[in-house]
Amino acid sequence: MVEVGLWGALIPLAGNQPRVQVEARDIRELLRKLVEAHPGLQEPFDEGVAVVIDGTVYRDDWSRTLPDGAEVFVMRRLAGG
Amino acid sequence: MGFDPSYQDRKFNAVGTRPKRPDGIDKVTGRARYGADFNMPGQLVARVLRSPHAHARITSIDTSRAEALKGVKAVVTAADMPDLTGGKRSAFAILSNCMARDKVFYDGHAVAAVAAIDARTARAALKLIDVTYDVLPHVVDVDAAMAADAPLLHDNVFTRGVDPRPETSSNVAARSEFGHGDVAAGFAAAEVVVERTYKTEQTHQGYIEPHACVASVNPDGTAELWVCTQGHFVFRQTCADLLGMDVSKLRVTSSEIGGGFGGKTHVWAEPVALALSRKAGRPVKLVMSRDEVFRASGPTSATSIDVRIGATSDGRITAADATLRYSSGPWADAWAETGAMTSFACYDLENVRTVGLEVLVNRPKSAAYRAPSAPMAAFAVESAVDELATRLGMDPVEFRIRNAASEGTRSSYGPVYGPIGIGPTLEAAQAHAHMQAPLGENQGRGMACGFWFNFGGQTCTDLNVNADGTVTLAVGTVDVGGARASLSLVAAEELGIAYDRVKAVVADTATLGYNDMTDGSRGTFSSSMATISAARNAIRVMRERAAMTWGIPVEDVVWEDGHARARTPGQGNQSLSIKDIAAKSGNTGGPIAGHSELVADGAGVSFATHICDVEVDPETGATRVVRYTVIQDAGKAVHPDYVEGQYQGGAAQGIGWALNEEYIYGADGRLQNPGFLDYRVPVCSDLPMIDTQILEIPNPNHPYGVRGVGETSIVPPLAAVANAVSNAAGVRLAHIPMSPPRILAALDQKG
Amino acid sequence: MLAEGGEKAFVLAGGTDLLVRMKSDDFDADLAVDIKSIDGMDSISESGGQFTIGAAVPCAAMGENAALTAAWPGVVEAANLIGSTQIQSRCTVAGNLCNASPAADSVPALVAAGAVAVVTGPDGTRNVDVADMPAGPGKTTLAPAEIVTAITLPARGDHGGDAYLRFIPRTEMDIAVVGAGVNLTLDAQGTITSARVSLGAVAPTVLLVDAAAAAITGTRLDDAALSALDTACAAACNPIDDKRGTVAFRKQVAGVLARRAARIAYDRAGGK
Amino acid sequence: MSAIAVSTTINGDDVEFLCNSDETLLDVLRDRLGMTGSKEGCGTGDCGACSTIVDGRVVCSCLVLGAEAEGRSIETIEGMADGAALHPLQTKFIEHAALQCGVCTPGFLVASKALLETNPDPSEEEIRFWLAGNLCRCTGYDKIVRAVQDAAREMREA
Repeated sequence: MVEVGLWGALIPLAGNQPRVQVEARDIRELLRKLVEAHPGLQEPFDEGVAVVIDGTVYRDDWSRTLPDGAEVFVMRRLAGG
Repeated sequence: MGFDPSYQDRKFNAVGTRPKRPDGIDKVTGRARYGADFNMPGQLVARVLRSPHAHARITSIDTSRAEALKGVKAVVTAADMPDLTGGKRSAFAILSNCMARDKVFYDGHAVAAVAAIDARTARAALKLIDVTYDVLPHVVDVDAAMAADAPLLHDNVFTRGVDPRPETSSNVAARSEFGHGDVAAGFAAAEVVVERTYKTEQTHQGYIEPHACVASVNPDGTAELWVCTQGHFVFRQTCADLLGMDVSKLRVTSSEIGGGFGGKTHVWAEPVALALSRKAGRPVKLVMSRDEVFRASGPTSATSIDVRIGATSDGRITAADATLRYSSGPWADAWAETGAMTSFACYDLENVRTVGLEVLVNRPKSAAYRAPSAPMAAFAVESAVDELATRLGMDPVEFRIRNAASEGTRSSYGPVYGPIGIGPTLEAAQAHAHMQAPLGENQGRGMACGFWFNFGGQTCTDLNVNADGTVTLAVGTVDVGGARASLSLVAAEELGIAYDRVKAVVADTATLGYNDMTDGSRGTFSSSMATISAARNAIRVMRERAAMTWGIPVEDVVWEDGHARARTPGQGNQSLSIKDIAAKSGNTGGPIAGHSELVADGAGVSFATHICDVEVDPETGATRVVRYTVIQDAGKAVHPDYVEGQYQGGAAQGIGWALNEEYIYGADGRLQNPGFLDYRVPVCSDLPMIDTQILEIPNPNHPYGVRGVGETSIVPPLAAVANAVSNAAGVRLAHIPMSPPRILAALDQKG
Repeated sequence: MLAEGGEKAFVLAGGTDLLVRMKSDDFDADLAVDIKSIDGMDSISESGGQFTIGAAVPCAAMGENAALTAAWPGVVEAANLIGSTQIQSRCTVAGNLCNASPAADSVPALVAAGAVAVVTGPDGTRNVDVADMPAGPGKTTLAPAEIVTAITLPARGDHGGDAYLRFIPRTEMDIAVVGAGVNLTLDAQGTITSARVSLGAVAPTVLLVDAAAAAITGTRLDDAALSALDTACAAACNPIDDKRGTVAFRKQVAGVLARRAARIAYDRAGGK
Repeated sequence: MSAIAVSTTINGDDVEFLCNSDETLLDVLRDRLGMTGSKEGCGTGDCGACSTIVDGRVVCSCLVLGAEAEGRSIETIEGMADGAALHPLQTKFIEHAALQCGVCTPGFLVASKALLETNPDPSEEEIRFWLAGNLCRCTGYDKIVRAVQDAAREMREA
């Protein structure tokens, strides 16, 4: 079980919870279970999502595992310049 | 694959040296081919008809007179570019921006395009296209656009991120919020509070090379696109999506790129050129004029930002709050959200809240510009932090050190930081001779910090060992500032061969797998990771070939200094150089290559601290930058010259933004300064030498410790210059650019 | 040729304004007549202290002419402020005058210097004070088919000095937001016996400000005189708000520049 | 409109071309003669990327008509190296990393060459003001100025 922080725009779509508990081994499972629990998250995830694990931003590597007690945060996939 | 991207301490031979860049001779002799330097047989010339109105409904377009003009081969409008985006908002915005559909949303919005046998005919044809407009009220200012009675760009925009959904449409496309703690309680605990509203005007990336492409669509649907872009694979995907083409049939070649800075991460006219070529059945060259570049491509957001920060008298910040309003052009994007995330990222805050509002205005679609959205937020926050330090009677560097984020800090945008470099850049600034240098009359010093995320992404590299033992390295990230030199160094390092034995090229979309764009400071970070991986794969093959030659197990062959060597003493001192192995490759299993396809994640966030001295003429408000220092963490500087170049270039762009660059609109909503005469980028005589200090704190998520360096350098300058000007003038400047009339007015107000 | 060409006929000297206009979509030129190959147009000559600058002389060549620079440093400085090095190789003071921008850099300096334009047309040749040439933004008092063939500067005389300063946001490459030209003659004791003060970019045409000249004439440019000069210049301004500056800024800076230019001109004239 | 026949000298070679009356020298170089080393960054004389030398003076070729080339001597970036031997400025620009994207580089080199022919020992300030008509958006000019200083030093010592 990991505790996941959500970026601001997601909070209203996840029952107004800024942090949610998810049982997930890796990013792929995390995102799938988040959408299962909160279908409204599908659209923002489709527009682009990144997951921060212990301070490191992962935008594409969805096989990245979530270590026990990891600090996890779901963030919009941002553009660079 | 088994590739481990984690950092391993090592001694470098090639990396960290400063050899000549491989594309240098082509570029100093004029042989390098940029977007407009390429031609195809039978090529037509395209020109685009653009809206003279800031906001209007298109009631009719009649292209028949233009089509009838001798020499005109195709005319396209939105009718030739049907909506295939399937309801995807961001894609529809790109399509609508490339060619106006029922409405034009800004001065310069494309309405129709012509392909003709020469420029003169194309220009004449534009005058024969009859467009009737129903002109609508417009709004260009970000604050005015939020007023209750502001003209609405769309009637179906209900602010996203607000619960419950608003019942009326507005120009505020989205709201986002970040933060933690109890901000009200934090302010209650504060002994000193500063509060101010800041404004920044819209700026352009100002790349010297206008957008240019040559598109050629064949009757069988195969197509080629030659284009100056930061991401030819992404352009291929976007153009194929918008025009309903097979990705495999569209081959995109990135030309040498004459500057991008984010502005060439977006498609502008490329789909139009392809549509014209498809219709005309001939190659089409489309080159934007400078006027078009300013009016219809790339500007960053104009902003209006409220900042409030409170602290105790011993210099500890107790609460921070910011509301950031960013113009996004006619369509929603996430620019304010990004600004809201970056604004307080440098600090360790118990109570913080940031709100971002995406505001629609009748200006060109806002685009990425080097650490997009961060410089404006940093300007507001770092100005406020400076003001707070002054109010507290504290040294601005010391105050920042006391409040700086560090490993384990919960960032203002949510996640907790790993090891980060803000502290070391501040300490380096504190120790820098620049901080102690005396100031002259009417001079002031300012400093500021900056943050940027940095990204990695999908990356693909081929490393081919040629028969003579030289190496051709094919990369898929566009080289915007010397990356081919850096990546050649990395290949040389990993293979243990000389730098000049490696030739790096940027491959086209048909010859290499998919690569994300060169954006997010990812070019050298990502492609060096892929190059290391590809080189290791090639080394494995070469060890196998040596083992085969010697008839020993591959495990007994090691790779050292460009040679395969037998490890076990009983096997003698056998050694084969890369050249020996390559020469025999035909007899040992065929060509030798190493490939790599990976996701380079873990770029790691980036910080910088800048110091700036200015002199302000008290009678005219003219500002001269007299000294400038950039301190930034590079993780590991692969080619230090080009790391310094990124630092200096970002600083120069930031100085221009701070002092003179701005989009100026008339009351009619038309851009008044679409040219380099009155859009005032810094010229050579405006700037001093720009000193740099490269810190090297290894990035744990890269084998060599490399960190992206391209963007962060533009984040601190707006605030560093503003703090310096405010100190020199004795009055706080809160509106960027600090042009002479604004400074003189502030001086007069001070009295 | 120009007479036959009518309204869409233009003179091409350096081309640094004309070519920019030719590229704009709402400008049509049917005829451009290149005057650079006409005899005498491309040289600077001196006779009895008076200088004649041919209409096709690039501004860079003015700076290379030691005698002209010594006699009229303000005029040469102003001419050399127009655009970049590249523009300097092409642009001309006659073109700068005929383009009739209120912000033209060389014109205030020429006006302060009392320069005269030599005008040739179908009806012969006439001399026109440069001050009388601009009629408004983009308009001159030239009759159809008349062209400027040369600019003449009077003999400098003893105890004289001129200067031109302009304000731009950057250090180079901008159009003047305000320009000020000052031309002084002193007596042996350093008292100003005659003065001409001109301002650019603060009105539809370059201004010759008599009140500003009066404010310093008879003085040795003491602080009170400088202050009066500043006030007179600010009062003479009739500027607009535009992308380059505000009304308030232009009025304020006009006085500042006039003061600073006056100091330089005074020093050059030998005043102490 | 009938084309104008022009005879000129480019990089020491006799060249003849036809052009329209409204075509610029830059258009002629790039589109008619295939000399794309001169770049069009603005078309209005504000960026210097199209710098060429006409009869010894550096100009923006976007502000010169093709027809004006008649009888003149024109030097472009393509003629700067002497065969395989680079001009010292070219060498120093590479050595000092004075280019990133490189699109402004031809203009800077041509303008710098004109500077050093006029003034073999320019101060930093003189270099900066001479080159103020050449825009570079990548480098912040620092390494460009250093490259010109170093090339000037080497050329003086040669």
